Amino acid sequence: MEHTVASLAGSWTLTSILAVLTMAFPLLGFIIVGLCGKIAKEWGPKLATVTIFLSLITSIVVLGLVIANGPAPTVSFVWLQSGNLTLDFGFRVDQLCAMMLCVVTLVSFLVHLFSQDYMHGDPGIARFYAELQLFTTAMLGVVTASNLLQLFAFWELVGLCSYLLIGFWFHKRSAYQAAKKAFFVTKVGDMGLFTGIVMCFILSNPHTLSLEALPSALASLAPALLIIIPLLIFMGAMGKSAQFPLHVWLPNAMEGPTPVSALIHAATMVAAGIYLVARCMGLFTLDPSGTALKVVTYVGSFTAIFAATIATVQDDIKKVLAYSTISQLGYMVMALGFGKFGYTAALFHLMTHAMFKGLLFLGSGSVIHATHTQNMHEMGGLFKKMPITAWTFILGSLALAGLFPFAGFWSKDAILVGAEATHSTIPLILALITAFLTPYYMTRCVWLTFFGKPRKENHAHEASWRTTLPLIILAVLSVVIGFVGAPFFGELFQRFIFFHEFESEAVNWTLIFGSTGLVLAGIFLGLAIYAWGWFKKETLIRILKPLYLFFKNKWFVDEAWTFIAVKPLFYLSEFCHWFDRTVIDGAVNGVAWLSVILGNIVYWFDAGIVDGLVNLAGYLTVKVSELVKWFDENVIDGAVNGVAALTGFIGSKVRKVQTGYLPNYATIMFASIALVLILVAWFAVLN
Amino acid sequence: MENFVPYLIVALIQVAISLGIFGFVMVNALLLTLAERKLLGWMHQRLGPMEVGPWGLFQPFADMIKLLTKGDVIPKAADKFFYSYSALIAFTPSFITFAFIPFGLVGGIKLVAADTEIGVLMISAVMALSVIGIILGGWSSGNKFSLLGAVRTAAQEISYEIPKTLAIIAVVMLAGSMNVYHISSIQRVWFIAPQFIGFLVFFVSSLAEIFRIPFDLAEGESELVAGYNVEFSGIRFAFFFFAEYTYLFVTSAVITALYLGGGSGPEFLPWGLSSLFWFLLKSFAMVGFILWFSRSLPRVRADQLMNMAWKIMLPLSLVNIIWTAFIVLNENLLKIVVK
Amino acid sequence: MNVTMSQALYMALAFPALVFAALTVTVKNIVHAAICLIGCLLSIAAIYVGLHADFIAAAQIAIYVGAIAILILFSIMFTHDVSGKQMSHLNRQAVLGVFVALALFGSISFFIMNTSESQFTTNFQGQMALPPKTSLMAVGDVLYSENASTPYMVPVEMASFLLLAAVVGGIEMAKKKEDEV
Amino acid sequence: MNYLLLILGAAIFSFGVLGALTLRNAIRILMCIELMLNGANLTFIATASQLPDPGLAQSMVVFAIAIAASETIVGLGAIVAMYRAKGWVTLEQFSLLKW
Repeated sequence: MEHTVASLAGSWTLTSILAVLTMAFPLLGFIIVGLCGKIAKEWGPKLATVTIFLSLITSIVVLGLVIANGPAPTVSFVWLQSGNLTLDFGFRVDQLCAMMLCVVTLVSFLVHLFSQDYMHGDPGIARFYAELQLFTTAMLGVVTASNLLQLFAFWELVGLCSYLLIGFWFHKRSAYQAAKKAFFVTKVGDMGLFTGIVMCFILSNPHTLSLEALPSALASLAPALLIIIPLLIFMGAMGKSAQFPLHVWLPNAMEGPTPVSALIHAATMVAAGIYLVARCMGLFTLDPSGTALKVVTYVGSFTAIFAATIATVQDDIKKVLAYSTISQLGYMVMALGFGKFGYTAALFHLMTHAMFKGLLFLGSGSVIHATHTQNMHEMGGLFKKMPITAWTFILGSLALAGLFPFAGFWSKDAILVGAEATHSTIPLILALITAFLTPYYMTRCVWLTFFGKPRKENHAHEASWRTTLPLIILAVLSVVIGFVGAPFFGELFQRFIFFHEFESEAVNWTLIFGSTGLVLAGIFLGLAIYAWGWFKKETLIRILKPLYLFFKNKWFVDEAWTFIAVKPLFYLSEFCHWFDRTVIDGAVNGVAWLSVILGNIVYWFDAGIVDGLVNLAGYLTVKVSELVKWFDENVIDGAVNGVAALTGFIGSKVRKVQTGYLPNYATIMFASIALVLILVAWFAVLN
Repeated sequence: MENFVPYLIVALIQVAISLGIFGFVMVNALLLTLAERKLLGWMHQRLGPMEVGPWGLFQPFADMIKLLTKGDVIPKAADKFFYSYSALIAFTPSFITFAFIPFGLVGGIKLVAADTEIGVLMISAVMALSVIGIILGGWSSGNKFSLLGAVRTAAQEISYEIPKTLAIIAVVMLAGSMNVYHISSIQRVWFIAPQFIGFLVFFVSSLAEIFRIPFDLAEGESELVAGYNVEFSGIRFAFFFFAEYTYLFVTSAVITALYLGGGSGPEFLPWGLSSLFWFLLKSFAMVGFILWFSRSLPRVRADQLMNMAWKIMLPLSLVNIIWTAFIVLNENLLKIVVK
Repeated sequence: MNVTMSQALYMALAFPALVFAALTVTVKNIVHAAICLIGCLLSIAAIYVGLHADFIAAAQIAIYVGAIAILILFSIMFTHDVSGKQMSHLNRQAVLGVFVALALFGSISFFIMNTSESQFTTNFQGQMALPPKTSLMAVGDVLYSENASTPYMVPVEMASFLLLAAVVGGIEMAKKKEDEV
Repeated sequence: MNYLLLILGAAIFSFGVLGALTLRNAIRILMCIELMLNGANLTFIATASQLPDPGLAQSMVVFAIAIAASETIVGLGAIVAMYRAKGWVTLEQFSLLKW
């Protein structure tokens, strides 16, 4: 059924129009607020919030329409045409897109609302809102893009906004360095992505970049290429979704304002990588051997456990959340690696994660705003002072920990089921360990932040409704949104988003109880250490010192980067320096030393024996050389000087050619042309 | 000679029409001077010229006689040849532009002297020629103030040519043709509505190109005495004057054709004479509007003039082109705007 | 060789074009030279009209005469004193230049005269009687066609970039620098 | 008639060359370059009028006009800069690349 609107031509359906409107509102906001700059300080934030609210409404309508009518037909117009190169600019609104539209606009709206207070009084508030709006536009553009190049364009725009927002306080050295780092590191991935896109375009038959047509256009390629192309595309996803080893930018990105962290580094931008892989899933499954997907799984599962271990020892509340984000993204990527078994689960986890991670970041923002510190050891005892923040934060933590029946439980369970279904033993084990670590570090984080005695003087108190309302909304969603995908409630989400065909999942009681047990164990461990003090923290650190240091130093990844990329250059130059100093200089010095000794020997030989002979010879030579001198002075010098003088003479005449006077040059040019023409006329035409 | 007689007849008819238009131009320019002075008078709560003829109606003819009978002075430092003919060079293009103006459709005959495919382009090209006469006039007078006026003129003309042409391009995009008659007759909705930004740009740029008051820097009395025509008197001055007032009408007519639907309006006269009527009515209304508009504003400074051209008019016209592209690409919207 | 009406017309237009071109080069006063250049350009525009290249003619008037020539006049006013008195307008290799130009003209004319007439007059009759489409349409079809055999879309874009770069470069060069007065 | 127009083109071109080679003033040389371009354009159009589809040749002239416009802008910009620097626009003063 199509809702064709009479006044617009072509295959535009109401769904597509609303999707475009969803993008248009924040774009409009960006243009207005961005252009008005400083004069928009007062009304700019409000305007931006209103536009994003409109966008939220349209996106919800889009979701409703897609649920009711299925995906809208892709609408496109010719974007660029030259020769046989044709690129379309289109909007593809299907279930995945509709879901992402809702998630992005919802989190973005709440962040806009939250920032009203958080950023209040900042001199760059209008710029902040303009950038948020541009970011939202770009993210919506990524989501609605119908071909890879269009997606890439918005993808880069997202990267740019991330750069701008991380470096929002650019007068802080750490902030702009973090921004640069994020930009460069993601660019490493983007290079791969772009190479992949170019390869797709060149190798596809017929040439296309359309996401719908690509899998069939690439199907007949050589198997090796079918592994390489998805992996190149996955590189882009690794950069944006912060997968090991390109995750290094995300913890540093916490230098940006906290609402930005909530929007970009928890809910939306990092999800772009997941979205990209999900969108290109058709390409990943082309490879018959499944190698590409295996790589994806292993990268994801390793990232998940890797980041979780680091999160257990962080002191900065935002860093804990950052590493937890990387870990959860690893979860999603791992699930994507299961192909059609994990596709739905990954996107389900993406949605639930957006809710509770957005909540946690906003909650931490509220705490940071109140206490003016980010170090958890300087907080504590905030539960009484900030009850709403504390309660919502705890709910979010439980959702992240994956405790039944919160949202995280259902999506995590779906991923574990996928792992089990594909018999991926190692990823399953890693995922289960992560499932144990997650509740542990979240318990630690919550306890240190909200309970115990205040460890530092502060006057924390709850902020206005603009701060708490987003928290409450997200907390409610974190609790209930999992039910849309719960196997006991009809698997609505699974029926809505799936790859190829919908398959109902069998309820795996072992996994459900097992993971719940692990979560409870993790919470218990956290409480045992931090709340009840059963184990002394210092004792534990002493016992597990190597492991602690290993985690504390983030598995030495930054150092590894330094070691792989920076140090070798440094060492190479060091080595060259040493080689120069030792070997070459040594050789030279040695030669000199030898020469001195030899010289001494030779001197004795020379002074004693040779001189006698020489003196004799010298007498003869003097006589001969007198003759030669005459010859030299008169004949040879004469010749040499004569040549030099001749050259100088010719040069002094010839250099006049170089007059530097343009008409001279032009004359020679035209005279030559005329000459050539005359010669051609003479030889070719007349004869 | 092949088919000589028909050529001759056509040529004679063309000469006759040309002479008719010439007469129209002259009388029109004369009447416009009177109209301007009267209008200005009313705006100042004065009566305007009242002495010559009933209600001052013959004032312009008296002025003309005065100008024609004045002594013909050629300054000593002047370049004689160009001093003599610069006024004509300035005036001739204004007269040529009449060839491209679609006065209407009377008895099935298009009242366009040169009904060419590129009429709009030709109008703007020919109008640009006038400035050569003005520059020459300024230069050949051998007077510093004249030269300064001429240089200012050149800068102004080149600068405002660009936004004006871009505004015209938007109209051409919408109409799908450069034929002026086609453009004026294709408008279902007067283009002033879908092209409002373009109209503003065109209007302001045209005012600048014909040196109406907010932009009459070329003859800024306060700083340049009287600009490029300070040394001119008698009939030469009259021709510069004529050129200026003819352009006033030409600009109004072009605006009418491009933006105000040309001769469209209720039919109430036989043989389609009403289209001529409406065209002239709209044009003179536009003339009145320009006089009113320009007489209400003070003169801008030279730097303001340039800033306006490059920083306001040019971006605006580009925005207008984007907006027009949006209309043109959307068939249903396009159907609302054009027939 | 009998002269037809159109040939007479072309001769009538070619004559001023030639004379103005000659005057542009030979006249002493630079402003007069510029005016002669304008005359030459206008005559050529008229010839274009005769050759059914209306659009090119209009572009010639609008761009060459309306913009370039005025720009030249403008710079003349910028770089000369009002009196226009100059020393000799010829440079020291003028005689040589005359010979080179003559040789060039002679050789080009030789080639033109030597090319067989049939190479010029393909479709001549049908062409002149009924041009297939207007000049505007013909140019537009070539420049903006979606036909892959004439991919001139990118060159058009490049020309526009060239113009943009030229404008920026011109402004940058002619701008008064901060330290100059 | 074709010979006439082609030779006219050649003549205008050659007058341009003549001027470019013999004149001193940079602006006049620029004017002569315009003449040369016009001679070439005229040749294009005259030849195009004999072709069944004149569009291609006329498009080339459009490009030529665009290039002429940019060349004039840059050239005159350079000349004005020269004038600012030295107070002269005759080319003898600007033989900086001399031996």
